[in-house]
This record gives sequence, structure tokens and C-alpha cells, in this order.
Amino acid sequence: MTFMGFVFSAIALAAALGVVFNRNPLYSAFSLIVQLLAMAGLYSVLGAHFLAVTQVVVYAGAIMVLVLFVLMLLNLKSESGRKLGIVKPLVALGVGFSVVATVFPAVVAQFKDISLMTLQENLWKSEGGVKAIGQEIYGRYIVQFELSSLVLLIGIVGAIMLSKRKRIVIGPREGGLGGKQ
Amino acid sequence: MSSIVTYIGLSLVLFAIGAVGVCIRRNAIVVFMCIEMMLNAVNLAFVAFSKLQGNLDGQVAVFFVMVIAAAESAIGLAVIISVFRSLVSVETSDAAQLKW
Amino acid sequence: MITGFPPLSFLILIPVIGAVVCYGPWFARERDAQARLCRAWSLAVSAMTLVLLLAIAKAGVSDPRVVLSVSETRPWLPSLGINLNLLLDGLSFVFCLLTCVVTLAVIAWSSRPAEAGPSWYGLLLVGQSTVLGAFLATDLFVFYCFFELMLLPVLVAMALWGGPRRLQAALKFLLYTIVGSVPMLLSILYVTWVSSEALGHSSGGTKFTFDLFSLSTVNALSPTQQIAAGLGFLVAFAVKTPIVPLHGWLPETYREAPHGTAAFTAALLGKVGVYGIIRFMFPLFPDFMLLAGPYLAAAGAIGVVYGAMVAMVQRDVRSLLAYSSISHLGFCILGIGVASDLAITGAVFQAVSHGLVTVALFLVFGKVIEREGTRDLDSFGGLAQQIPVSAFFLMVFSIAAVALPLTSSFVGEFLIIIGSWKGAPGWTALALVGVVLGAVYTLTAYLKTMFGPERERSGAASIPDMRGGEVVVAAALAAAIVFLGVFPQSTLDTIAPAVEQQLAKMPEGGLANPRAQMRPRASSAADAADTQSSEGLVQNIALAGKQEGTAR
Amino acid sequence: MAGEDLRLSLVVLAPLIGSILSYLLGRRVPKLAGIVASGAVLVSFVATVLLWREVSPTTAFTSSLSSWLTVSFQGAPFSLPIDLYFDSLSAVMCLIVTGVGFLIHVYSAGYMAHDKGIARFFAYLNLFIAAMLILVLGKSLPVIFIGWEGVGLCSYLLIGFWYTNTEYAKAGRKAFVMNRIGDVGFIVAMALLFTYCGTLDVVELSKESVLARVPAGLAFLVGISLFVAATGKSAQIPLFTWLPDAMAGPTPVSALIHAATMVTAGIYLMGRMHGVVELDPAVPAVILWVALATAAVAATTALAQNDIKKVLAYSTVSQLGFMFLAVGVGQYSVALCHVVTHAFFKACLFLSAGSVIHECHHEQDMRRMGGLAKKMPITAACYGVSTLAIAGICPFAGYYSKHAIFGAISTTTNPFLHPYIGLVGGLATAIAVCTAFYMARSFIMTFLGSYRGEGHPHEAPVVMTAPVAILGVLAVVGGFLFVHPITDFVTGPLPPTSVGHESGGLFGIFIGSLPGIFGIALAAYLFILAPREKDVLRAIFSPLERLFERKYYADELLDIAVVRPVDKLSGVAYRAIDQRIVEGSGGAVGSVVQAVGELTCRMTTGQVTTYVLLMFFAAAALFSVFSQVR
Repeated sequence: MTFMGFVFSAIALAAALGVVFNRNPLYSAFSLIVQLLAMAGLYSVLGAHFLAVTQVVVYAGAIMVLVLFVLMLLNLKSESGRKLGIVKPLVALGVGFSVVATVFPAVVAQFKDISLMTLQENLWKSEGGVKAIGQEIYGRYIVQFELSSLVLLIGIVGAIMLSKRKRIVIGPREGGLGGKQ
Repeated sequence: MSSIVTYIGLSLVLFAIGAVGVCIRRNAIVVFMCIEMMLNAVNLAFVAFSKLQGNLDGQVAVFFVMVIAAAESAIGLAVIISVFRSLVSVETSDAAQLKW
Repeated sequence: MITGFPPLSFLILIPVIGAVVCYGPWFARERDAQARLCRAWSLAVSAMTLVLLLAIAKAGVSDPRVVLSVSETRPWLPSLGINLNLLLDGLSFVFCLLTCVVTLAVIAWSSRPAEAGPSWYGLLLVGQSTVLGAFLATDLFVFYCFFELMLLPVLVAMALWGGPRRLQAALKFLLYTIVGSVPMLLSILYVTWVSSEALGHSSGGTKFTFDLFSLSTVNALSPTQQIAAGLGFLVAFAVKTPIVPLHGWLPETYREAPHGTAAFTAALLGKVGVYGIIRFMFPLFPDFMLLAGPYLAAAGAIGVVYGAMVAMVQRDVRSLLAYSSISHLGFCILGIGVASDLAITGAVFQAVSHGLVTVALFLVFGKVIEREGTRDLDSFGGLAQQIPVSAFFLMVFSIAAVALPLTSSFVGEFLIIIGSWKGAPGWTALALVGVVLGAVYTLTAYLKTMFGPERERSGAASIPDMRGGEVVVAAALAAAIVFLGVFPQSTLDTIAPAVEQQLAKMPEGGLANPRAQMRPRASSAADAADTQSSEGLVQNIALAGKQEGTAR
Repeated sequence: MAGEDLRLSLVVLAPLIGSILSYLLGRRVPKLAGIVASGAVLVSFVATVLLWREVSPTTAFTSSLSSWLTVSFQGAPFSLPIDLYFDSLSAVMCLIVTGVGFLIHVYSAGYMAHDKGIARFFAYLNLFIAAMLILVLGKSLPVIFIGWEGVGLCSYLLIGFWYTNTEYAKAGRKAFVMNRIGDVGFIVAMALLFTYCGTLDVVELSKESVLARVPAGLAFLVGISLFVAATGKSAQIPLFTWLPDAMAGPTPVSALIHAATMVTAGIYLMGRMHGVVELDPAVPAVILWVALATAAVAATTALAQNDIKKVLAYSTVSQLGFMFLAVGVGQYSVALCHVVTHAFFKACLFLSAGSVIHECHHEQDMRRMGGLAKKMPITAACYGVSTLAIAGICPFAGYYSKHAIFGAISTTTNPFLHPYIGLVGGLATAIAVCTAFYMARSFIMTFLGSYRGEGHPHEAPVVMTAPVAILGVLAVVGGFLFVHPITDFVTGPLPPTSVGHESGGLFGIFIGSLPGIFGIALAAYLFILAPREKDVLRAIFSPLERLFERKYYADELLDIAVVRPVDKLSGVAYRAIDQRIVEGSGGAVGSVVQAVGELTCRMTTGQVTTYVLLMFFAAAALFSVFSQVR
């Protein structure tokens, strides 16, 4: 694992912690952006240059912008006081630890001695990665590709529908969904 | 040491952190972001394995994951906004009407 | 043989067609005239079924010595090996005859509740066809279907026109039977699955079949497997017959159901349990039956005494009848537990005679209850003068219920006792104590309703004593009971060979000498069973051949 | 043989047809019922007499009515035909049943003349005669059982004849249930004999070879169960309390069923199955002691009874005790003789009591009778003669059979009984004295002294007094005419007996009838000469008298020992087992399912985090499972 890989991993980890433990959602959004960029870096270290670029464009660019937009729209202050108490962190640690504990040993046992096959570098380089992925996507995975476009369409329509509906105030006054239509 | 273990280890930790974030944070948007982070962890694993296997299937999977993540974020944020509109708060604990 | 026309399946179809016609629009005129017309129609239909049954039996066996056995196979789901094979041998003929007679009696008796329209007769006819199906089917799957369908008409009739607590009773009845029959379904599937390998050896792969005879011939189950599957079957039949611990549904059902339905249920549904054990469990699970024999005998004997004792403290006439039928059927279970030829022939005979006696008792007591408007025993009294004809017939049927000689129940009980004495002397003696208690509660019921000072009641005169139709039915039933009591030989000749064949796999004399080797003619009987299942109607052989091809 | 065959079946069929005919005709013309019924019994009597002349101790006829049942038991076909068997023993019984039966039918034509249910009465009476004949003529045990139960049913119907009175109906039910308890013994015996001897035929079962097949252990059980059947029917302890209550039925019924015929069925069964009874010597010993106890209890109870029919009922039970005494010592033909003589004088006593009751407008209490000798001379004479007969005074019938019984007791060879002969003889003599005393007491209270009742009785109509007179003559003549011939006549089916032949001359006769004379003298002294003495004695023995009057509290004892526990047990069975366990189990299952449902729905807390946590745990669990599975 190259030096750059370690750097990017460290940044990603730090940013991840930042996302979770930051009081102000805005700051956690920014640290998420940093984390996404670090991941892009890692992809390129692994040789998936096209993915790195798409990561930056789609993830960091589009999705995080949307998130920031929503954050700004709702101008949320930082969480009002930490009502976490001791239960939640303990449970969280338990969850995190259990996820790692169950999967990691299995993976280690399985793959510890298999070295990363150095793909014929030329395959990636010559086709610059993009050509190879393009052939894959439009070749074997064409059906999935079309389906994903359908998913996107539905996503858009859904978002519009959700936001168009009149305001239904559930809050304590109304008590129940029968608000003014 | 260019074995895949470190990458998988990293993606696992990221995934765990995302999971912890989802559990702890009460703000819906932060939860949403943590989910995104978990997705990224998985993408990393995909790419690592694609490199290990030497074919591009992993990378195509990541590509599709990104597409899905995009659609999901659109819908997720729309939901969060409509929840905010009716509950005037984004705390997950406030949207607890659907209980026994 | 009436070639080209499938007799047995027609036997099941006629009542259904009759029922459908009952609901037909052209009966749409005024309700009461409608009901009367429908009654005449359903009378004709069930009479026709009876005639067809007798014709089939007569045609099936030209001279009495040849064993009666008419079978018929019609592929239903060939790929799964399920085909509608029906068999009319001595055992099922007797029970089918009982079904037809009981249905005829219930229809002819004016037991239609006032608020029930023509659908009352429709339900009875559907009930008859499902019970006939259950008695004829030898394919496990088809039997299971009919076993479940039997429940519906009774349930609907009870839920619609029953007594005050009819819904709880209907629900309990449904739940008890369903919970009981699910283990049977599992056992059926288990048996078929285990036997499919054994059956399939010859032709490689697995050949699925639900046919009783091929399953029992291949006899693939090891004793432990037999116990598991056998228990499943036993639970289902125990709930149906009611063997004592599982009789929870019975008192309420008989109390809340309208008279006709209660009579129908009491007379027939219990018999399917007894029939099921003899028809299916002996050939399929011989080792299990040998093992379970003593427990069954014990359950039977305890059932007799328990039923009689609880009946003695009943205030309500109908629950008294309910517990009395538990007590009478306890005898059949005792006979089945001992599993010697004589005991089982006795058990079948007792089941048939109990069918006749119970239907009569229910109907006559039904009339008394309608007349008095209440079911409480203590509020009756002194009816003998007012309704002398009912009093006379009730006396005849009470005598039959107490199993005095020259009545059919005496023959049944006598055969069971002498048949099962060697196998389980202790339990038989206990059952005899039950007989004494039986005399107590039957006579108490009669005394409380008929004897005692005559009390003039204002409204009582409204319902007159038994009229023409009812007298004919009661006389016919009484004649049948006395005929079976005095000349039981013809019936016993039809039952015995069929029972012999069912017990082919059991050791001689059942419990009496369990260590005796299997019967010498076990193999021959099994061959007979095998040939008989495929011999069927001439045209079916071609069908079977074709079906063979598709099954693999 | 065909002739006999037909006549034999005629003996049974005549009353059967008679019962149906008398019911159908009687409903229209009440008078006809009596005539048709009596005619039917007469036909049967004549047929019996014709057959009786042709039968000898060794020959017998059989006629099969129908092959009732043929079943296969352990492979071998086994047939149970309905056959009638007429040998010397059944000849005697048939003669008694039809003869006495005929007289009682004629009598009841008069007695029941004004009762509106007369048709039904004669139908039941004829049905009873038919059932009794089947019982007596049955060739195999099941056929005897048919008669056995038929007789039980008819006694139920006849005891509860006036069913409008619930007490009478309850008495009928009590009689039937007690008979039924006895029948359980009968069925057990049949089952045992069938299983081990493989046959139920009476002739077979008297053969030594067949009886040897019964395993030693079960010999006692078979014998005792047969005796239980006999106690049920012939009212021995403990199943005797139904007989006094059976007096609720019309008097002719008591005369026919509860004096002459049905109650003797037990002795007939013992005689017919003497081979089985004697398989185990302990059984006759049990029979003897039970019989002695019954005789003693019944005799003493009769002392304190004031209802004339109850006195006669207890005297029947006591006389039955005597008959079973003879059976116990193995002298079956002697017991049969006593059956015959008893039938005569007891039927006569009952019928004359019936006439008295009839005339005093259904007054049964002796204290409100008295001085009827003047008004009803013939009835009084017959009652008196029968009293002398039952007391066992020399020329009368009772003397010969009772004397034979005493003789039989002294010659027993049964190892269990030999040492106690003296005691048994003494007790028997004491009972004989009691019998004489209470019979004399009843005669004096009814017929002597002054009339204490309101009605104005006068001699019963001829149709009633004629049969009583005939029976009275038989009570006188029956002794020396029939006792010896019968003991010789029945040597075939029953074991021979040497008793009853020696004649001790005048002195022997005097000693023989001494207990009777002493009893009557005592009664006469107390009731006629010194009534004051009676009161003194009564004061001394008052606790004893109350004990006798309350029938040794037999009813209450039985009630406590059997009826109440069974009632409580069935109450418990119903409430505890049925209601709580069976119904409860349904409810329990329901509530368990509901509880589980309640638990699981607690999980939906509405908090997103809970759901996420659940998801992760589930994912982790699944992953760990699948990683092993590979």
C-alpha cells in the first residue's frame, strides 16, 4: 500500500470521525466532503481513475451540494444540548465493534496471503480505464444501466411529488394527520 | 504489504463509524450523511476487490452504487424536508408517531 | 359393473348437485313454501344417493361370499402422484350406508330451524357429500381434503342458526379440528416423502404417490418414523372422534348447533375419526399401532367412564347427549386399541349403531326442547301423557342407548368386550363400569323428561306430538336398530373381511399376543391390496399406464 | 323332533305375540287386554306341559330361532346362535313361570280392571313372561343374557308403571341400575368363559373337559362374577335394597316378578352353571355366608315393617337367602324345590295381600287393617295356609323344601364350610323362627282383631279369589306332591342329591316343623293373648326395633358407600377436569399467544435508532451464520 494510500486513509478516517462527532451539522457536512475527496484519492491509488473522477463530480459535487443546500434551507442550529447520556455511546460502540469484529477476522482469514494482483497495468492504462469501463457498462451491464436511469427518473419524480404536497402540520396542536388539506 | 487487507480494514472502520453515526446522531441529515459514508466504505471495498480479481466488475458496481446514492439522496432529502415542514424539527426522536 | 359411468365419484357428486339446485333461483317464491319444496327436493336427492350406493354394492359383489370391493381411479394431479382413487369395500360401505340413512333421517325430520331457508337443506347435502368423500377416498391427499371440507357445512349451519353462544362454539369447533388436522397433513407429506425414495428405486429418481395401498405395500417407514407420522394421524382422529383429553369442542358444539346439525355431526363426524384410524393407521403404521394399542385402549376405557360420569351431572339435555356419545365412542376406541379382528369388527359395528341411536336421540330430544322452549332437564317432567308417541320412541332409543340385548349397540359392545378382554382385561372391566353409569344417566334423562306429575303449561300445546314424517323416520330408525340387533350377521359379514384386510400387517389377535409373528397371509393380503388398487375400472388401467409415464 | 322344535319356540313366541296383541286390542277394549294376555300365557303353559311329558332327566330338545352372530376369533369362526334348550331343569322353571304367571294374569285382569293403562300393563306383563322364558330356555349364555336384561327392563317398566308419581319412577330406575350392576358380573363371566373356554354354550360349559381350560387364578373370578350377577337379580346383599322399593309397582307385578319368577333367575343361573360355580370351592362358601347374612338381615327387618307388601318383600329376600344357602352347600335341586314351593305360597301371599289392598282402597299399612277374616274369608284362609307353609309347618309345602335345606346343610362336604355346620344350622333355625313370627304377626294384624281402616272391605271378586285359592291349594299340596319327584326329575342337568328321602316318622316331622310352631306360638301369645307383654318387650328392644325398622340403614349405607362418592366424583370430573382443564387449556393457549404478541410489539418504539440497531444485529448474526455454513 503506497505512501499516498496511507495519507488518504488517514484523511478519510479523520474526516469520518469529524462527520459523526461534530456538533454543528454544517461542519459535519464539510468534513464529509473532505472524506469523499480522500476516498477519490484512494480510488486513484487503486488505479480506478474514472471512478475517482466520478466520485468527485457526483458525490462531492452533486450530492453534497444538495445536502448543503438543504442544510442552509432549514438553517439548523447545532443540536440542542447533548441528551446522549451514557447508553447511546455504549450501544454505538457495541454496534461498531460488533460489525468490525464479525467481518474482519473472516476477511483476514480469507485474503491475508493473496496479494493484490497487479493487473496488467497496460489494460488500465492503455484503455485509460474509461474505455474499459465504458465497454463493460455498455456491453455486459447495459440492462442494469438502463434500469439505473429509470431509478434516477423515479428519484426525481418522487422528490418533486414529496416537496409539492401542501404543508401538513402534525405538531402538538393538530395531533394526527388530519391537518388542513 | 500491498495485500487487500488494509483496504478492507479501512472500509470496515469507515463503515463502522458510519454505523455509529447513524445510531448516535439524532439529526436526520447527519444520519443521512453517515449513510452516505457507509456507502462510500462499501465502494472502497468494491474497488479493492475489483483490483484483486483483476476485472472491472467491482468498478461497474461502484458506478451503479453512485447512481443509486444520487437518487436516494434526492428522495431522502425531500423526505427530510417534508418531515421538517410538518414537525418543524429534524430530530429523529420527534418523528416517533408510528409506535405501538 | 356399470361401465363407462364412474359410480363412486357420481355418488359424491349427486348430493352436491342437489345442494346447488337447492340454492337455485327458481325456489325464490315465498320462504316457507320455498323451504317445503326444497325439502322435498333434497329428500329425493339423498334417497337417490342411497339407491345408487345400494346399486353399486349389489353390482360390486354378485354373490355374498366374494369380498365387496369396488375401486376407481381418476388422475387429478398426476405430476404429484395424487389421483382420486375411491374404494367401496365392506368397511366404507357400512359407513356410507350410515351417512345416507342419517342424512335422509335429518332431512325428513322437520328439524329445519324457523329462520333457516332452503340453504339449510343445501348445507346438509353438501355435508353428506363431503362425508361420503371421506369414507370413500383411499388417496391420502384426497382424504385430507374431504376430512377438512366436512367441517364447513356444519360450521356454517351452527354459526347461522345455532343457540345463544353459537359463535364461540363454532370458533372453538373450527380451531380444535384445524389444529388437530394440521399434524395429519404433515404426517401425510412425511410418509409420502419417505416412501417416494423407496418407491422410486425401481425406476430411479423418486416416484411420488399418495395412494394408501401402494404406500402401505412399500412400507418404507422404520418404526421410529412410524411413531412420528402415526402421532400426527392419531391427533387428528383423536380430535375428530373425540378421544377424552381432546374433546373440548364437543359439548359446546352439540349444545349450540341446531338440532339437525347436531344430530348430523354427532352421528357422522365422530365416525370418520374411527374409520380413519382403521382405514389408514393400521396399514401404514402397524408397529405404531401395536405400541399405541394399550394407551388407546386406556384412553377408550377412561373415555367411557369419564363421559358417563360427567353426563350424570349435566343439567342441559344436549350436553348430556354430547358426553354420552363420548362415552359410547370410548368403547370403539377401546376395541381399536386392542386391535384384534373381533374387537375392531365390534368397534365398527358399535360406531354404526351409535350413529343410528344418537341421531334418533338428538332428533326426538330436539322436538322435546322445541316444545318446551328450554333445554334444562329439571324444567321438563310429566310429558309422557302429553306426547305419548315421542315418549314411546324415546323409550326405545334410550333402551338402545343403554345397549340392552336385541338392540344394535348390545351387539357392538358385546363383540368389543369379548374381543378385547384377552388384550386388555383391566380396561374392559373399567369400560363395563361405564356401562352401568350409562344406564344411570340415560334413565335419569328419560325420567326427568317423561315421568313425574303432569304439569299443564300454557304454550306447550302449540307444538303437537310427532306427526307423520317424524313417526316414519323414528320408526325406520328403531326398525334399523332392532334389525341390526337381531340379525347382525349380514352386516358383520361385510365388515369382517374388510377389517381382516386392514389388519393384514398386525399380528394375530392384536394386543392379545403382540409377540406373535405377523400373520402368515400378510404377504398375500398385501398383494391382494396391491392388485386391487390397480385393477379398478377397466378403462382406468389405460389411464394408469399413461399417468405412469407423466409422473416420472 | 320337528314337533317339539315348533312347540318350544311357541312357548316363547306366544307371550311375545300376546304382548303386542293385548296392547293393540287393549287400547280399544280394555277388557280384551287381560283375556288376550292370559290366553297367551295359557297357550305357553299348555305347550310346556306337553313338552314336559316327553322330557326325562337325560333327554332334551333344542330349537334354534336364528343364527344370531358368527364371528372369527383368533382365526377360528365362532358362532353364537339364538337356540332354546328344553331339559328337565328348564321344564320345571317353565312350568312355574307359565303356571304361576297364568294365575297372576287372571288375577291382574281383575286387579287392574279400572286402571286406564291396563293395555300397557298387560303388554309389559306378557313381555316379561316372554323374557323370563327366554332366560330359562336359553341354550347359550348370551341368550340367557338376552332374557336376563329383558326381564330387568320389564321390571323397570312395571315398577314404574304409575309413572306420574316420581317416587315410583325413581324406584324403577333404582331397580334397573342395581340389576345393571349385577349384569356387569354376568358380562365379565361371559368374557372370561369365551376367552378361555372358547365357548358360551351352557351344555358345553357343564362338561369337565371344557371347564378345565379356565386357568386356576381366574376360576374364583368367574364364579364370583356369576354370583354377583345372581345377587343383582335375586336381591342378595349388597344389591337387595331395590326389592322393597320395587313394591311401588302394582301388587300382581310384585307377586309375579318379585316373588315367583324373576328373583329366582339367580338360583336358576347358579344351577345351570353349577360346573363353573364349583370350579373353586371358595365360591360356594362365599355364596353361603352372603346368603346367610341376607336371610338374617331380611328376616329381622321384616319384624318391624308395617307395610304388608314390605313385609312380604323382605320375607322374599330372606327365603331367597335360604335358597342360596342350599346352592352354597351344593344341593342345587333342593334349592330348586324351595324355588317351586316358594313360588306357590309367596305368590298366594302377595295376591291375597293384593286383594286386601284392593278392597281397602289401596291402603297398605297393616295398622289400619285388621279383622278382615270375617269380611274376606277365602283370602284370609289362603293367607293363613300360606303363612303356615312359609313357616315350614309339616303338611304344608314349605316344610318339605325347608326341611330338605336343613338336611342339605348338615351333609355338606365343602372344606371351607364343614367346620361351621353347627353355626350355620343354628342360625338358619333362628331365621326360620323369625320367618314364622313375622308372618304370623302380619296375619294377625291384617285378618284378626277389629277393622281399623275407614273403607268397608268385602270379599274380592271371583276373578281375583280363584287364582288365590288355587295357589293356596298348591301351597298345601305342593310340598309332598312335588318336592321328591322334582329332586329325582332334575338329576340330569343338576348334580344328584340324597337329601329329602328319609322320613323320620311322626317325631321327625314334629322336630322339623318345631321352629315354625314356636314362631307362630310366640306371635300369637304376644299379639293376641298378652298385648301388654308386647309393649314391655318392645320397650326393651326399642333400639333394635328401630334398627330393623330402618332396614339396618341399608339404603343409607349404600348411598354413602356408592351413590354419593360417584356423584361427588362426577361433579369433580365435570367441574375440575372438564371445565378447568379442557376448557381452560383452550383459554391458556389463547393467552400465551397473546402474551407473546404483546412482547414482540413492544419492540416497535418508533425511534429510528432502535430499528437501525436491530438491523445491524440481524446483519451481524446472519453474516456469522453464513460464514460458518459454507
